[in-house]
Amino acid sequence: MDLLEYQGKQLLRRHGVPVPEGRPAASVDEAVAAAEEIGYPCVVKAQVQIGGRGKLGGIKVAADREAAREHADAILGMDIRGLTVHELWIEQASEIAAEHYASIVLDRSARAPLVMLSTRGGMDIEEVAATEPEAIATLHVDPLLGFCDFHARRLAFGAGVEADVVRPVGALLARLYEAFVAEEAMLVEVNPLIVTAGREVRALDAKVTLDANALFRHPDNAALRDTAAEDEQERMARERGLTYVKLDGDIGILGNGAGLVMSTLDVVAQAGGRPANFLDAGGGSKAEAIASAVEVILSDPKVRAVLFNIFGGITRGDEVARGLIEAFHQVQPQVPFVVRLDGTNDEEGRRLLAEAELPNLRTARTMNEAAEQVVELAGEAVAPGSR
Amino acid sequence: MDLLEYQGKQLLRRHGVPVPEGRPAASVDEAVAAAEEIGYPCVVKAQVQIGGRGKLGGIKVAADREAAREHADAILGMDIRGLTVHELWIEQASEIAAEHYASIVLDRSARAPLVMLSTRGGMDIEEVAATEPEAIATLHVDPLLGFCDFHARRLAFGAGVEADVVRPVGALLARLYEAFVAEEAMLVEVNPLIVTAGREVRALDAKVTLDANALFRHPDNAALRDTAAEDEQERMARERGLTYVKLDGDIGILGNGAGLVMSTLDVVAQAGGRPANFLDAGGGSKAEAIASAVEVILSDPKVRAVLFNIFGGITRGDEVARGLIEAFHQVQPQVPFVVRLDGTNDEEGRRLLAEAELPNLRTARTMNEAAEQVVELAGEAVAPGSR
Amino acid sequence: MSVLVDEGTRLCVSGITGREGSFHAMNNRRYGTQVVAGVTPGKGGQDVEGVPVFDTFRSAVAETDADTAMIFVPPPFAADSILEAADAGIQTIVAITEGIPAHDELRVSAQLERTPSVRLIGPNCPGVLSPGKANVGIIPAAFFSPGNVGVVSRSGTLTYQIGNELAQRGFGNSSIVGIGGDPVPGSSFIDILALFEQDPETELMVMSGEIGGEAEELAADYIAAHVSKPVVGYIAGFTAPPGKTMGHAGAIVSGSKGTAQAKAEALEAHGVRVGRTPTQVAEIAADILGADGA
Amino acid sequence: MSVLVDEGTRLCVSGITGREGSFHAMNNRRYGTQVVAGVTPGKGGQDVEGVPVFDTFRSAVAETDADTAMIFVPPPFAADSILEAADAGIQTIVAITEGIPAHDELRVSAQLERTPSVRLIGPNCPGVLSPGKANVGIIPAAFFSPGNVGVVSRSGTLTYQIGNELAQRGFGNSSIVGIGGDPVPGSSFIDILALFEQDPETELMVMSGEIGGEAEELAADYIAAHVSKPVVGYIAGFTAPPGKTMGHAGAIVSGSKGTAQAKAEALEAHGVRVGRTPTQVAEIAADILGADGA
Repeated sequence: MDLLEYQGKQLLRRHGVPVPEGRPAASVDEAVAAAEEIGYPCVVKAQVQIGGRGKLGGIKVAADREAAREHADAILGMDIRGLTVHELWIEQASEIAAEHYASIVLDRSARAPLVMLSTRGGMDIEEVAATEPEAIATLHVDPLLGFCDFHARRLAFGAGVEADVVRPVGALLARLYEAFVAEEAMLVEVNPLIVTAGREVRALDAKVTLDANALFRHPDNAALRDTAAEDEQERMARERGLTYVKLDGDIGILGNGAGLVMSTLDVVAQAGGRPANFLDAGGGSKAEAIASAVEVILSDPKVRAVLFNIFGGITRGDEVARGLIEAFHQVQPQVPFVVRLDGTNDEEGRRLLAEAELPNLRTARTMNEAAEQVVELAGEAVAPGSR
Repeated sequence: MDLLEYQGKQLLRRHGVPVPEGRPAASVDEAVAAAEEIGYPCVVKAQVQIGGRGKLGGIKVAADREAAREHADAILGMDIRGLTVHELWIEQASEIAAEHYASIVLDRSARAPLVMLSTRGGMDIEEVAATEPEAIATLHVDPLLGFCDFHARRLAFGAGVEADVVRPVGALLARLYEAFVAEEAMLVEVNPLIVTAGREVRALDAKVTLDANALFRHPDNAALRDTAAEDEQERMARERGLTYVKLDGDIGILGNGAGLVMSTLDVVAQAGGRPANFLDAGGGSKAEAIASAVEVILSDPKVRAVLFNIFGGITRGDEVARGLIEAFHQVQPQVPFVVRLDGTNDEEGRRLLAEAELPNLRTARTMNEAAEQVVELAGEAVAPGSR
Repeated sequence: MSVLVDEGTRLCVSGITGREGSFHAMNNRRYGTQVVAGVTPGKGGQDVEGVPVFDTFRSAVAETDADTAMIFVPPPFAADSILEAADAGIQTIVAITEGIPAHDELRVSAQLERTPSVRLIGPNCPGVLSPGKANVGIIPAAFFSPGNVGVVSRSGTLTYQIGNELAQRGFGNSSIVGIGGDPVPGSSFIDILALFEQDPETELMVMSGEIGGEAEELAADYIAAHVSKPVVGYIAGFTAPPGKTMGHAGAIVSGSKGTAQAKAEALEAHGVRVGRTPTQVAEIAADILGADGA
Repeated sequence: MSVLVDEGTRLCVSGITGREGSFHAMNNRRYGTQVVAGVTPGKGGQDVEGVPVFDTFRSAVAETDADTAMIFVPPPFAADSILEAADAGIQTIVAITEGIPAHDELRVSAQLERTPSVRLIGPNCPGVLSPGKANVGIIPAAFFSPGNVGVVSRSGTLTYQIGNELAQRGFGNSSIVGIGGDPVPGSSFIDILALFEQDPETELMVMSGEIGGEAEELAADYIAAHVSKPVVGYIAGFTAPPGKTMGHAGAIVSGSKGTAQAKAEALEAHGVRVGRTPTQVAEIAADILGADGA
């Protein structure tokens, strides 16, 4: 789960990471009030989960009340690469002497947190890694031993941090690691980590990704979900406990098991179609889950045809068929369905479907055949919205 | 550093260990006020760092205000095995259904914390270990992995804790471990750990020993030192940064290095003498430290003779001699001194002493010779107090 | 032969008294797996259809000589159960549980590194099936028969799909190993490929990967250096957009890293043929092993 | 021969820019020890009387091939410095610092167990002297000459006392090893006795223990099972009262455990002769090795 900048900063501050003074604001008036409290110059920052805000006009410095109002007004509601700005973060401006980069990410290959520090802050770190790899000091932390003072020193000296700030930069890294572990993050990234004119260090930006699987231990963090940025279908799916990702095509996809669904998307794309979504009904999908899934898929107006690809393991074919029949009764879909049903109780499932004689539904024997059929049907169909 | 029961309980409670409600009291009126607040029946408990208080009348149950006053009055000022009771702990009485034992100690051989749990609570655990070793479940914790839930289960099931309290007993052990690590304890012991009539678990007693070397990280704990129970000489030595242990003999001992001082005590005892103290002036003892050490030793009125045993490594013989000369000028000791000076700059040191012609001071060539001389002198001498 | 589980496997099921746990434990037993014990704290002394239940893995191992564990407890308790199994001397741990927090998995992984004899499969995996010998997990065994193709996969149902395609061409399997779709799997592709390389029954391996991480790239290097038997690859997620978790916590393309394209290319660069569909995987296998079935 | 340190030792001193650290580093160098580097964070690039100072152990090892570390930093930073040295590839770490918190020592000990090639001597110890070859620590080398008696001791000055008694009878030393007086020493008596057993120059060992813990009892068992050379024991603290820390954090009799009497008896039960005074230790050594000196 990705946090907005200001949520990330507030989270890091709880663990002692120094961040500039700031206030969130959801309206122009709130923004001006926040600016007045903080004083000038202050920075008005769009809160969207995307990089490159600054270049796209999402970050402005305000020298006075007038400017704060003007910038807040301009930025709120702005569209930044498809994301609408619903929130601002008004922050004390900092005098920047140096821009560093610091991050901790769960490195899957090493099965350990990877800490990175560079004095090339403010830039895209992937670019620095590509062009100047020696400018990034890296270190894997043993999860049982934890982050030691000597780790901090090795990184700071290794990155070439100026001698007078080795200690505070190291301390910031230690606090960052504490936050990473305590909040169960997958990523904490501070770019830039600045050294101020007064030789203090501060996190000027914060990108925090939390482990969604661990939110049950962090109820406060769970509440930070950015539902405003969430897609309508994604919200519906989440509320129904389904794993759904919206895509930009017109063929609705449902399958059981993440790998099989990904594979289905690929096979549909190879057949010339464009998937509208990823939807994993999960292992052991029960009838009601199938009905919910159909509802979610069909709530996307772009969907012209739907492919059901089930290979039953725990999932039983008859249950899937029953769910589908129930869904058809509830939703009465206007678009064609292609169903491929294999695995546990597949014959019973296919028999139930045949008996139900659902309108606009056909079955296929293989995944490839199903993909070809659904692509053909989507091509023929007229989008429901345009009827 | 050993804590009093109530200090230990308050420390454990900070980490979520359930303890009965209680209040400390240093006077009878405070005790009665505390009892009134807590309600009756309540328990009036002498706060001294020694076991077996209960049998010696240091723990009494009060059914009402009258009894609370009576017990507080009886217990305050009481002598329990040589320790005077200066403080009380007034605590809610508990209905005890079962008495267990739980402890965590730093096991030096295993280089790991050792957790012990037994359903034979309320007894001396060394006795249980001797007679019924299978009644104690034990487990070493890997300091890097920490105490896991399955450790708690293994201990609780292993000790035969009743099924309905396995979970709360396990949770208490986890909290106990947390306290052990977070407060840097050498020992936390709860005996008895009770199960109440209402099937709740509680620490009814608490023995906590903190690592004196770690107190710099725990300033609040450092303030818990029981200075009231401290001996006058021990306080003086501590204030001067010297390592001093009071013993009950009449020969004052000073040396450099813990092992050498212990050995000196042994050699004096073998020669028929009774050491009055252990005093390690430390490695690299400087003149002022030596002068301080002499002051501390002589402040004990029982001392009839003093043995100085120095084998210089870092410690330089000339520095020791200068310190001793200075001390004689400051303190003008009334008891005889035997000095054995070997090692770094020993000749210079002996020369300085000879030149200073200190009254009542003689030198010896070896440790054994020095011990024999000082024992002889102590036998001849009359204690200064009786002059 | 086969890898990881076989007729000698003595299985202890953590969470055996739960609905799912008991269902699959009994399913595995019906297949022929020796299910010798279960663990549910507080239910020691009971039994589940004749399988004795213990309070702790320690007592289960002491009483039944269990050597393999299947973990079926909910996510908040699963990491602890894995550590308990390892501590009790269990050698092979198959963790089915989905949704274990990543930091729990990190700690488990770091701890298990200190006891290299213990092997963890999963978490978030369908388990291990050695057709005709033993099934530990939730793989629907009916679709698979003994044979010479070893399968290792990050995904459950995709494994069944590929296995089914192979079966339709007459191929059976030595073992089918689901390593799971989590960011920090206990065993990697490399670990399992090494087992198949040593297994005399396995003549060809199918490795089914997906987007996210770089396990497939590392496996490609490993295959080039250490694997003599033919390997057929598959990668799911060519159409997955970056930054989105595709169902599995581990299946995410971040920045330019972890794309299906890069993985397929890494494999092909080391001479591993990669099927673009599950059907193609079976075709390539048939091509390599010769005609239909071995 | 000798143990732990010799002419080949390449020493890096942590805390070399401190008053004590530089004093003893130079002292060691004067004795002939190769002091090749120092570490003080923030002072990299400086030197201490010609010894180059580095910011980290990593860079010190990379530049100077140091293989041995002496830790001279204050207690709050000492455990970290030990871990840093081990992480940087240092093989022998001699920690002089007194007063390191016990929980820090626990963590260090658990971490070093994972890198068994690294050996920690101390903390709170006087170091290691191999007379005529190298001195790492604060042992006053002038009193000792090369010879055939290996000494291992929990106490510093007591070691000098015993060494002096031996010297007066004409015995020299292969090495003198102070393992320190802390509750969790890095190396135990057993570790060092094993080294002396393997060292051809050592013909007799003196083991000087004190009250607290059960290291001496365990060593007694070890000697009986694994040591062929004669061992003479000494235990300090017969007159120590229970419950009081006798200067060393590790020197405390708790309850009936850790008494000098029990330790001496354990040694004697395994045939180790125990001197009741340092003088007696030297007498026994002379008795075993024959007359005065070897």
